[in-house]
Amino acid sequence: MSEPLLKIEGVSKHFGGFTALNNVTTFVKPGERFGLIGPNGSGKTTMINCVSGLLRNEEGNIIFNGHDVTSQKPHQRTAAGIARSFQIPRPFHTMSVIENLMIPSEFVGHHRGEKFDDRADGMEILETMGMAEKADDPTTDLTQIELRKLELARAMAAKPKLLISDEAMAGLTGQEVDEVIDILFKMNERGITIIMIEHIMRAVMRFSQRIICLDAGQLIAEGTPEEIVKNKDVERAYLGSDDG
Amino acid sequence: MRYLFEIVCLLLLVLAFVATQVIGNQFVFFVGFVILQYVVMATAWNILGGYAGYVNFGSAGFLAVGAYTSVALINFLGVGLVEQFVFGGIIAGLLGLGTGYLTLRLRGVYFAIATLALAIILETIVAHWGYVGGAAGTSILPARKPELLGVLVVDRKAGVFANYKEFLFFLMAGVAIGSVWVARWIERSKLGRGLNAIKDSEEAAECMGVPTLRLKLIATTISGAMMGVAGAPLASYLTFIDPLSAFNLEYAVNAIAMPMIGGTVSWVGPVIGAVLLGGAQQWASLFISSELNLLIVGVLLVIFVIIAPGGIVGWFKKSR
Amino acid sequence: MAIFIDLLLNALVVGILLGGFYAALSIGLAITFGLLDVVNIAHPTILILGAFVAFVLNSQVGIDPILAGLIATPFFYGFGWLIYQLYYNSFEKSGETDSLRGLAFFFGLLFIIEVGLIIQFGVDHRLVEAPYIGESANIVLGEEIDVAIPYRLLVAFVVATIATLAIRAYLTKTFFGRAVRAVAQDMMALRLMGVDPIKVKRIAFAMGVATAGIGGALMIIVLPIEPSVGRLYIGNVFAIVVLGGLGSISGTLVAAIIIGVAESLVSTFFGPSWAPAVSFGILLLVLAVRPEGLFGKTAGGH
Amino acid sequence: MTRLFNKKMRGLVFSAFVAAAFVLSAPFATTAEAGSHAKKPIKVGFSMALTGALAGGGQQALLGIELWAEDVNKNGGLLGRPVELVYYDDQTNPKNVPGIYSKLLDVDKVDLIVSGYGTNLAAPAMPIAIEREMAFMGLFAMDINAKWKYEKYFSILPAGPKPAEGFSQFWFDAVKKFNPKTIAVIAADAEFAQNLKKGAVANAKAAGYEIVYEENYNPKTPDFTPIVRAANAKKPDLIYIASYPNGSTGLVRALAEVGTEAKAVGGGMVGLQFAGIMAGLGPMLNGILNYDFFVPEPTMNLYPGASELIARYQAKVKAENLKVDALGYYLVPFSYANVDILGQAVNAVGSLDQDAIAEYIHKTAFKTVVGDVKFGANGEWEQSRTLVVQYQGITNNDLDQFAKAGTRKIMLPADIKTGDVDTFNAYRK
Repeated sequence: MSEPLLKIEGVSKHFGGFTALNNVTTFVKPGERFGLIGPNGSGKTTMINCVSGLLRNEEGNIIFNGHDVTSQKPHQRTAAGIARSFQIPRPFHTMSVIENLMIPSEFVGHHRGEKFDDRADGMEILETMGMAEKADDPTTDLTQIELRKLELARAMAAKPKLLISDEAMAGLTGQEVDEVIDILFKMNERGITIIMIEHIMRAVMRFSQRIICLDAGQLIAEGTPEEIVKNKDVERAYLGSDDG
Repeated sequence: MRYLFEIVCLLLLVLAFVATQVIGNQFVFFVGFVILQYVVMATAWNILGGYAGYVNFGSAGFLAVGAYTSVALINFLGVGLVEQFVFGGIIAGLLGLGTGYLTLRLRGVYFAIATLALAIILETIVAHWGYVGGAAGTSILPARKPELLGVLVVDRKAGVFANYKEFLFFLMAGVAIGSVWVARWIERSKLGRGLNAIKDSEEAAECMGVPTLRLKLIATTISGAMMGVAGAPLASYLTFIDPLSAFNLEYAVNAIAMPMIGGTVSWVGPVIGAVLLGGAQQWASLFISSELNLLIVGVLLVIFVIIAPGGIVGWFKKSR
Repeated sequence: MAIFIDLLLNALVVGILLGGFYAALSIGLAITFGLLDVVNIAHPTILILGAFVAFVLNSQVGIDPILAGLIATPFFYGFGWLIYQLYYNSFEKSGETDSLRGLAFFFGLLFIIEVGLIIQFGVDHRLVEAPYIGESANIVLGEEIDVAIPYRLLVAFVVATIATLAIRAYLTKTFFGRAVRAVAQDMMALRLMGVDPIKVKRIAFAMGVATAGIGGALMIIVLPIEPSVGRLYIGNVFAIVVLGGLGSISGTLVAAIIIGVAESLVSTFFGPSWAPAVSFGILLLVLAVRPEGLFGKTAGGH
Repeated sequence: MTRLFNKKMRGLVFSAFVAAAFVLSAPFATTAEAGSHAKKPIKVGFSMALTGALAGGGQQALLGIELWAEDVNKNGGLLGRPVELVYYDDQTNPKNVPGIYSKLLDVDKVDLIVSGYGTNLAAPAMPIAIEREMAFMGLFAMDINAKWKYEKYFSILPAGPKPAEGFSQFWFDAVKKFNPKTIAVIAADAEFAQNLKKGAVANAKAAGYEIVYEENYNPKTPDFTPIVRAANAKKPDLIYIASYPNGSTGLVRALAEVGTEAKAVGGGMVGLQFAGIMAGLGPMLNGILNYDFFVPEPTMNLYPGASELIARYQAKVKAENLKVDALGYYLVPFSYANVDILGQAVNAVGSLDQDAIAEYIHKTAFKTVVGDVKFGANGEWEQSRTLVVQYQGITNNDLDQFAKAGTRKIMLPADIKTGDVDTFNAYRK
């Protein structure tokens, strides 16, 4: 097997007395579709924030593409190829849809010393999302599903090797969920590695090749969707907690 | 036409110079100086407040730093106006850089309060610095016949300018045009787009590859430097300066009010806001009782933020 | 030595009393700004309005300023109610997140009130008369050590503390109080609880403004007032609320006392002219190491 | 989004400059018809603090000047021409002053100028006066000619040739009888008070007193008890205070609350002369030894016409229910004299020639409502006439008692003294 794209080695994160992540170790292979599940407050988002750099983990290392990025700022990691979407959409609300995409494209391009054709690239991404006609609309006019798509599109505009989709489907209708999943599949087919954080089991199970489950900051299970479904700890974690 | 804006700038500068030569009525230059000073202040504030969304409450502090840098330089070395502009800008710029690091931890109102605190601390320090007059203030006597590169700049007969006010007005016009040019350049550059992203969502911006801290530091430095330059000639203009007038809250308020009224998204907003509000204030304080002068600011502010969220510019934009 | 102890004791006592006074000025802002996130920069000027109400009732009718403040409170409640209504319709309704416009709005309000006062009362300093102004209780603790407690400040301190504790109790013990504290964090949850967040905010904001009635009375008891004095206190009150930590009522009281003691100590031992710088220095330091303030829960942010 | 503006931009910029043009042109429009009077009036121009920190005094001063204009016009005006006052509010903000004076001279074309009230508002007008070579009267401006040395400047401040020292000179004479050794000095962090302090310190050193406490306070200090305590701790025989109204009030209260063993307290406390503050403080004032310029004591009659003037002022304030100082002792006579001297000079010279006017003012001893005034070379008074008064016999907060003799007895100058200095505590209950 090939060298992992992302290695998380014994990462811990504390907030005051509370331990949000406790010595988590795992890895993500290049081109993999990776699922991250766990009940509310299990540390999923904390882990993502540590990977994307919004949070600094006190212990452990994060190795991306062979380089230790633990001490790097988010924008540096983005330039290195880690892009993420936000669970609660955070569009640049004073800009049009396409301008939203041009921000990462311009800055990441600059950082990598390449010159992207920002607008064209952006349009191409919007095409694949079926949002091309919205390109020049202000983001304030978008619907929920469109905002979620924008989150993914903007992340894509950063030309990532690894895309982290943070609950991109929460609160969407079944058919909208399928829409998003299809988009993620498309991206994956282009060789982009994808980490999907989801509550909607149906989605994760259908999408992921490999899944890990966090509970109270601990990694309690790892395996294929089938294995995870059968796993007793996972079951307990979910039944024990308020939602499933 | 690509360089239209630059050409207009140059024309305006020439216009300002011609004005100093043909207009005999000194009053024009006093009013003009004050309004131009506000153009610079509003523009400077807007680079940070309008583009990046960081509200600077301590504008008066930056202006005063520029002013007192000049006072110190005059007392130490007796340097001329041009040097005063330069050094006032540098020192205030450094102060701006310092406040930039505050943005590491402080956002929104926290940042605003911090800048206010900074201004008050500076005022107290200046009030204790006897060398620049301390709390008692100090008189500044402008050089009798200042020369620049061997050219006699100010003299009733032989000078380029007949008197100091014309010289000050012309310099301030240059500074104002310069700072507006800078603001416009930032707005259209990658820097401006990055700052906009920061204003909308700093986390998202950072995660989309925007080096937020560096951009904010650049913005605070430029903004601070501009305010310092705006304050540099204050001592020469007043010929008497004390902390109360240099750190006057009025500057801080107008620096916020003017872009708000003009519109914060574009460089045009602060200019219009400064010209209108500054002009209205000058006019009101001379022709109506000046309680009403304050009232005008108040009412205009309330009305504009309520009915014209985007300021005058935004309002124009809508009514296309 | 005795002299030093004497000075220190008095500085501490006066500082604590002064802190109470500051708390009275800040508590309203702790609600409107701290809990509701409404940047009511006009608060100090509304306090001056309260001070003038107390002045009028005191000089015309001869009512004790504190009583005058109590009488005024309901009217200020109504005033706050109206302000919030206007504020809500203009900004929050349209989902306006940008606090800058709100700030400008209250700046405008500040000037309008100030000018109104100038036109009505002129610009002379105003004072009130009350038996406890200019008198003090002298407690002898020994050779060359006696503590003089100015009633002026004692009254301010007592009233402020009662008000603070009352408001705190109201916010923590009652259902509505909890709703107020929730409103800032999570509007959605409130709606699910079947509470109308807007109604909650309106009432809470009105409460915050209502404190200006009594706060203003205390202000004119402690120092002479003229319309533009309010501006001088913008810095102090915001500093105290931020220092205490947004959303923490008792934090505000503690912060106020810290500032009061600091200023009093500096005045006594280092020279009064440094006092303002010191209190704001403390603020900067605290913000640098702990952006959320001393007792704040939320991290420094919008 | 900048793209959106390119179209609109030029239009906007244009409209902005049109607006500017309007604002600038407004002045000319209003003064256009000024000249169309039968007999062209002589215009006297000045800025005045009608709002802001010094407005309390400024509005008083303005009324004084207006009363003068009434009188002059009743008696046939200057050079047989009526007098017209042109003034603008400087909002107690020096920034406005240069613009105002330039408008007065360039747009309103005034014939004579006097300063506004207060040092930091008079000083910014100096360079313009100098540039236009106008005679310039300064009202209660502390030593602003020190740097300029302008020969046509005249100061209305009865503090003698060296104002800073002269201001407190009599105070230090008055306290000699206590043969003090030590002195504490408390001053406001503001320009006028700082100058008073400088003078006081100089006088104290000259008298050989040890300065045991010297501190400035910030104008927004809410409570002064720590300051008074700190000063008391040094056990000074004297406490000299140079303060502004809010500080004066706070310190008087603090003194009442904390008390002091010092024999003399006060000196340069601005504001204790204002009606509202005197009434507000009432008995707390007893024993304070402070400066003053005019008090309702019988001996003040050697200021011819002053009492009548003040009576007229007080009547006017009552009648028109003006929101200004109800008594007007502090500034009215001096702001009146300020313009009166200029007027006398103009009539004597028989023209508006500024050099002649200045020359005449230099060589003449004027009879005014503030007594005989003679100017020295630097434009300051030849000798100090700053009164030293001691507050006494104040029993309540009734305003009228301050309009009668007896509450502020004059200790010095000797020729008009109406009482003898006693210790601070001697007058406290």
